[in-house]
Amino acid sequence: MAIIDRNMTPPRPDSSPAHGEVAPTSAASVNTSRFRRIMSQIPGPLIGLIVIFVALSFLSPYFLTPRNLLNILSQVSAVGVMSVGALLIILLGGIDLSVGSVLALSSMSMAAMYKMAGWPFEVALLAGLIVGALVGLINGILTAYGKLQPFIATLATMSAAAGLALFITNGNPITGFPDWFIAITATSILGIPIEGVILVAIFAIAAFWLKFRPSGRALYAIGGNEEVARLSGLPVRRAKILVYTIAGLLAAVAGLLVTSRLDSAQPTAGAADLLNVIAVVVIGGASLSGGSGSLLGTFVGLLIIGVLNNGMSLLNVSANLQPVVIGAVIAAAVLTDRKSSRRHT
Amino acid sequence: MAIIDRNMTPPRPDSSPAHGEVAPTSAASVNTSRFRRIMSQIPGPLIGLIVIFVALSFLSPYFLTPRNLLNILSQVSAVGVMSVGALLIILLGGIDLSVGSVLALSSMSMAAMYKMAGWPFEVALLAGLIVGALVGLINGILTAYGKLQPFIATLATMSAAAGLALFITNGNPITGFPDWFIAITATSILGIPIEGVILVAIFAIAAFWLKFRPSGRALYAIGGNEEVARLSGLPVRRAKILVYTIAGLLAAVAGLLVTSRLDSAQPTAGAADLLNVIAVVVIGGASLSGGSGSLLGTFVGLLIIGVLNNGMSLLNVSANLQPVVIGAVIAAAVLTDRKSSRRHT
Amino acid sequence: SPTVSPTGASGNGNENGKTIGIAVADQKSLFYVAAVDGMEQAADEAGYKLVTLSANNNSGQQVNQVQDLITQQVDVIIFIAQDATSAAAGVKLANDAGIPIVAVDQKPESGNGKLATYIATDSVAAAEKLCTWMFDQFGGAGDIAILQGPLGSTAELQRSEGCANALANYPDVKVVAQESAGWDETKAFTAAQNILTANPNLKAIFGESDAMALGAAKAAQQEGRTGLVFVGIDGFPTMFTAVADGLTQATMAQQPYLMGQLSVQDAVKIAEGNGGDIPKLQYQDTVLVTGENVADNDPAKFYGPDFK
Amino acid sequence: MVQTLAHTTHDGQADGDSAGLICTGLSKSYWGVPVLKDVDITLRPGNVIGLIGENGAGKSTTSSIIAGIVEANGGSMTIDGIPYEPARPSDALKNGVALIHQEIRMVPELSVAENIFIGRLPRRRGVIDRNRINDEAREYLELVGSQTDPRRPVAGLSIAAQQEIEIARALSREPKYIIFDEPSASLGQAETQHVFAQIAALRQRGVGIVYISHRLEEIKEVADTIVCLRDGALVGNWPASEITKDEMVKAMVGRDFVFSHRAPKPATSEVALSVTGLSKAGVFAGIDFDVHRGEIFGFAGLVGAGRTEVVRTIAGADQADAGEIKVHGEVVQIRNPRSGIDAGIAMVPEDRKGQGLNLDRTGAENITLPWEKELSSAGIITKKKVTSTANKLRDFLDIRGRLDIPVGSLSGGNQQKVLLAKWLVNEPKILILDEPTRGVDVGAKMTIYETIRALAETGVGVIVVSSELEEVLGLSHRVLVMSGGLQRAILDRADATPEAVMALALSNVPKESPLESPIDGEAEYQTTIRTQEN
Ligand SMILES: Nc1ncnc2c1ncn2[C@@H]1O[C@H](COP(=O)(O)OP(=O)(O)OP(=O)(O)O)[C@@H](O)[C@H]1O
Ligand SMILES: Nc1ncnc2c1ncn2[C@@H]1O[C@H](COP(=O)(O)OP(=O)(O)OP(=O)(O)O)[C@@H](O)[C@H]1O
Ligand SMILES: [Mg+2]
Ligand SMILES: [Mg+2]
Repeated sequence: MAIIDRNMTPPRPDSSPAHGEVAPTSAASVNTSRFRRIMSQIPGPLIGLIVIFVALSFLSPYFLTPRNLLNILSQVSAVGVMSVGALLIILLGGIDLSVGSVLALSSMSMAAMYKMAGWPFEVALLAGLIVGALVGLINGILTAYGKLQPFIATLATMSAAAGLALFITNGNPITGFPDWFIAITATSILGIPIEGVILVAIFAIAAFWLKFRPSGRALYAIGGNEEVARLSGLPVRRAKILVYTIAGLLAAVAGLLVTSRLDSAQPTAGAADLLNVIAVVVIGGASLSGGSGSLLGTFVGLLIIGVLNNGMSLLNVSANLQPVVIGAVIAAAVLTDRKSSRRHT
Repeated sequence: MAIIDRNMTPPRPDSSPAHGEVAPTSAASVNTSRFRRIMSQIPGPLIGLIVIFVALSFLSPYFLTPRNLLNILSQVSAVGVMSVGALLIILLGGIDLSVGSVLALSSMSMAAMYKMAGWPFEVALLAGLIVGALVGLINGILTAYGKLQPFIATLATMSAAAGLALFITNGNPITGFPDWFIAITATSILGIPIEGVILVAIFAIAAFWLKFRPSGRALYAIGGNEEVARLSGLPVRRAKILVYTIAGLLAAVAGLLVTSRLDSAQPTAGAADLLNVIAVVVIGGASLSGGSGSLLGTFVGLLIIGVLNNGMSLLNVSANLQPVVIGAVIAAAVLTDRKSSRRHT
Repeated sequence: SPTVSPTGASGNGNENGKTIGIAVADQKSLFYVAAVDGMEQAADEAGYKLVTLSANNNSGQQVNQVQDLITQQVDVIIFIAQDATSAAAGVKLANDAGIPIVAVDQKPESGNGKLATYIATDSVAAAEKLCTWMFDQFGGAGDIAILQGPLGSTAELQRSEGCANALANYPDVKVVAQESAGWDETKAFTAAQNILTANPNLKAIFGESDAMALGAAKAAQQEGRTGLVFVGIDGFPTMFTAVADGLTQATMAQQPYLMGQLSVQDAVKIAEGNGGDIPKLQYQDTVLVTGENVADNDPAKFYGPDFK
Repeated sequence: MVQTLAHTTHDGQADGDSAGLICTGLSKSYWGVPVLKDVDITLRPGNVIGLIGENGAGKSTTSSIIAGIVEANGGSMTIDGIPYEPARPSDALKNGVALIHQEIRMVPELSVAENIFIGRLPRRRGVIDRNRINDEAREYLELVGSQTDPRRPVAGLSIAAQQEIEIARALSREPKYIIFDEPSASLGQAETQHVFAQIAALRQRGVGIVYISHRLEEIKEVADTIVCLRDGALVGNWPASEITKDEMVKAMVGRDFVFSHRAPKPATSEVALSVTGLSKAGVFAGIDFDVHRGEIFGFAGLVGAGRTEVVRTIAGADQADAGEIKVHGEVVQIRNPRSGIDAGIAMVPEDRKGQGLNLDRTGAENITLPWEKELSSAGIITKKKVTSTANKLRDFLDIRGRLDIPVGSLSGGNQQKVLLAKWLVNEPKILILDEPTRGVDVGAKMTIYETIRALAETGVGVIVVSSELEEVLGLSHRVLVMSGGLQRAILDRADATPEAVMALALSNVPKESPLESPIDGEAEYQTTIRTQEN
């Protein structure tokens, strides 16, 4: 089945030159529209990020130090890894509330298998990742086959996973992991902390997938109009299951990072991250109704949240006022985002 | 090209009696379809609720006592009041994350004005309600005029309100309210606790509004298809602002109930309620994409959550397993909901 | 059945058919877990049945649960309130139902409810003692940071108050950073990273819980900052190890296991009509565990034998 | 009002001249490209203007400006001499201007009556007067010949039924001016006649009407004046009685143009698609036919006969309960659209917006959507590849307009061509076209017809479902006629006269038919939502 050969008789009934209906006219208008197109390529919230960044550079002498910038990178790594999964799901028009609990459950499962069941650490680590992917798979099956609204399906698994994470050790953290594992978050490659490298790698791989691989591009189509996608032969259910599973796996990866950083698996880790993860994606310009959003935007959203938290710590903003500032800045950053404000009414 | 002459043939099947195309014919099929229509009127999750209810009646001797049933009513009152506002917003295709923080902020504002500023209690109470409505108004303005995604707008106000609630007293709770105020949640009318009466009244008024008043019906139109609503001359923005304001006000009412119940205004009250509130609405069959949902369904969802929590308390289910059971039951209750599972993919 | 708590299913209990209801703030933080462990141990010994309800840190939910305990007609209620100001509502419900109530850890601040007894750590005193010790470690002059618990929680307020009391005696100690890390080690790690960056001359960090002190110490270790003092309150077994290893310098160990045992023992006395001689207020000692005495203190004494 | 009129008279304008809706010099551009250039239209009370023009000529843009949906860049409007500057749709409605939109816009959750009275539900004692809206809605629905129960929800109604509601909604506002933007595109012949009768009645009552359509005979029948747009400019204004169809076509496309059907080249004897005993409970039953390679096979019938359901099932969009499908002699199991595509069956669905195109994405992305795997090399698909593939098809199908902007901003006809292009990236064995020229102008129609014939000549088996008899009869080698979910007959081209086809299409369902218990409200609801996936 080859691409249709256009040497076939042109069926066009008219032989007269095509009278361009929308053909762009003057060179000037082409230029304007190219400029607009380039501008519209810039993720809107980037401007917000730049403003925050510049302001903090003036306000705190410590902000612009390489050390601090690298700290920010490692501080956002866990939320960042999860936000990649969250973006994929949000692109499909779904949502994943279970991400924080999955982080805790997979970290606790790994630790329990290593310290309590006595498995070799590498096996336990793999098992932890599998647990995360498995919860994601359940989310996928519940939404794709059970046809539950993703909010409900993942609320259910969120609740269940959080309970199980506590149940394993009755709330006790588990500590004492191999050195090489702890080193993951304590070592730098060329001055960049490994967790930062992992974060950027995951973003890059996912961005490549979304942009260049048919199965990744399909997410936009499915999120944009599921029925059109289905009739175009895209495997809608399989994509959903795949994406929820990936998100579960990424939450498990984030769990490993947190566990490694503290040398401690904690049953309530990640619980506070849920809103942050979704906020990062939405600040990054993705629409919760699906079909639009980018990893570049998500990365900007991640940095906005990360830089903001870091900056307020450095400035010693009163703990009670920090949330007020965060709220105001989020609203302001997104209000300036002409692109997303134009798109979503 | 008018090949069919209007006079030539009856253009519609209606003039030929039993034409099989559109008109239902036999009495049997009419009955079946009426039965189906009645069945489809029953909120799907009701079946889930009944099953849970019957099961608990067998499992615990205390469950079916009048006292316990009334307890359940007062236990769900705060979340229930907020869920009415949440349903209205979700009908519009929006979401309100700020509801828990607004509860805390309005409760703290009221308490601060009474105990710290020394205002008469009634005035302080009114001021607390106004604070809630005001945050709602800001949500409405940000979404309707700022064109922020509701998730982002209310995330920002959630954060800001939570911070302000803490800021007022630097985190300290305020206690010592007039007796009549505490009596609101400690008195019964004809055996029914006042908070239960308030809850049911709010549900009834809102249900009436949604069903019988044009401005209430308009929410379905706006949530179902905003563009149609706008082109039909419905005041889309005004409706949004109104609904967010109502939701803020209702969160303040819930705040008063909680304050009265605990005789204490707490800056972190309500924080844990957010997911419950949304869950109640979604379990009740509303779609987060807007345009569908009912207060009857929401009430059923509320009872599912309330009965489940109460039942597990009575059965002494281990604290760490409770979330697991809740998760499983939510998924099961909604899976059996044929109606919503058909509608939302 | 797997959904019934171990106590409910345990073999030797229930002979007398009496039940103690427990309303606990949560079953996530180790303090409460250890207290409940202690209660279970004591109840087993006395042959009592326990009904344990955990409120997930939600005061409103907790009042509901007290209601549910009353519905089940338990004989005595042991109440670990989520919050001191909201505790009155639960006490009032129990009083109205005529069920004696033993308060542990938090005492109602308002109302005129009657408690059979109140068993607690004096958190304000503990924090004051700990902070004083910490200031002395760096000569009573310099910059410190405080990592607070969830803002507005009673424990956070009392521990902050205690440290403020100590600060009043040390005019040369300056709090240069104060941040809430919500009892959470991960958050404390991040917060400490930033605080350390912004305060090159920092001398010490007071974590209002052990987990936060540990998170802060690990952040400093990763940044290669040495010579700082890290202290916490709780006395978790992991903190004992950290103190022994020199990662952290001190913890104020509470005795939740013992408090749990004591509360059940008192409840049993009350249920059997011998509650008259129980003192109304029973403060439990806290122990300052430092590098010097860590070897002499068995963590099991504080958090029970089950502690892993 | 009187004062203003007097005022305008002072300005030297006679009353007669300023009566009606007068547009002067309307202009509009998008992305810097002018799409409407200095258009003057005068609509007098009781007059019907037929507005014609190729796809993208600016008809919908004109009507959107008049109805306050889109703001013009230049020009002015007056109603009875008073300046008319609608900033939003409600301003237009207040001034008595109603638009029946080209795209149907309904709130599926609300009842039919509520959809009609949306935005102005009448109250009685403070509550919505349901009896009144139901009664009034029923009256307006009857005016447009609809039997739909005003109390049922709109969800699940066919496009035709929704179009009728849309018209009823506009009528219920008792407007002084109504714009019909291609109402007949999704109506059958019978429904169209109802609309015409209604227009005649409105004209009697002094309502001014703009009627936009691509069906030129229709326009001639209904309009007093015919106005033609080409490339956004006004190129003609004639009394309807004085212009022929060929002249209209010439004005639209700007050159001589012959619009006629010719017999297709004979088909081969090789069977491309063979369907036996295809049934779906409550929807259709006993469908048996063969399509030969090179054959164009038509499906005729009234709206609601079940043609769409049959072809959807063949393409895998829905599941059959029984029956066998063979492609090129081999039995194929079609469980979902993908397996249909893999078996070489492509379907252009009738609902362009809901099922055909993702309006927010570019034309190019829409075209390559099903083929990204095939178009990628080493698993990677680039924008360049997408663009070049789309451009090839743009040339082939003469798609006018940019393919790198959201396809929703193309004109209806060009959207249809994009939709067709999507299924020609890979040559299918069987191409199913459901209402392939809905809302498409004559020129584009011819392009599409030529494409269909050209594809058939290369050996593709083509199925054409159409509610336009002329189209289905003019194109096809053979025609299958359906009514009430049953196959009535397969007629050869020579026997397929309009009369014969209509007689079959209107024939009753026999008592012993498997569909004897007809499709009731609920079943219809289920079958038409079409959300279940595979
Ligand atoms: N929102 C928009 N953005 C960009 N271009 C637009 C937009 N809306 C319309 N256009 C362009 O304006 C031109 C006129 O479109 P219009 O919809 O008025 O055509 P039409 O005459 O109604 O065509 P059809 O018969 O296909 O409905 C087209 O070239 C179209 O692509
Ligand atoms: N006017 C109407 N009112 C109610 N239901 C209708 C109407 N028209 C069609 N239907 C329903 O639509 C379904 C069949 O429509 P389908 O689209 O398959 O028919 P079709 O022959 O392809 O007609 P169309 O010309 O609309 O494509 C049936 O369930 C029928 O009851
Ligand atoms: Mg148009
Ligand atoms: Mg059809």
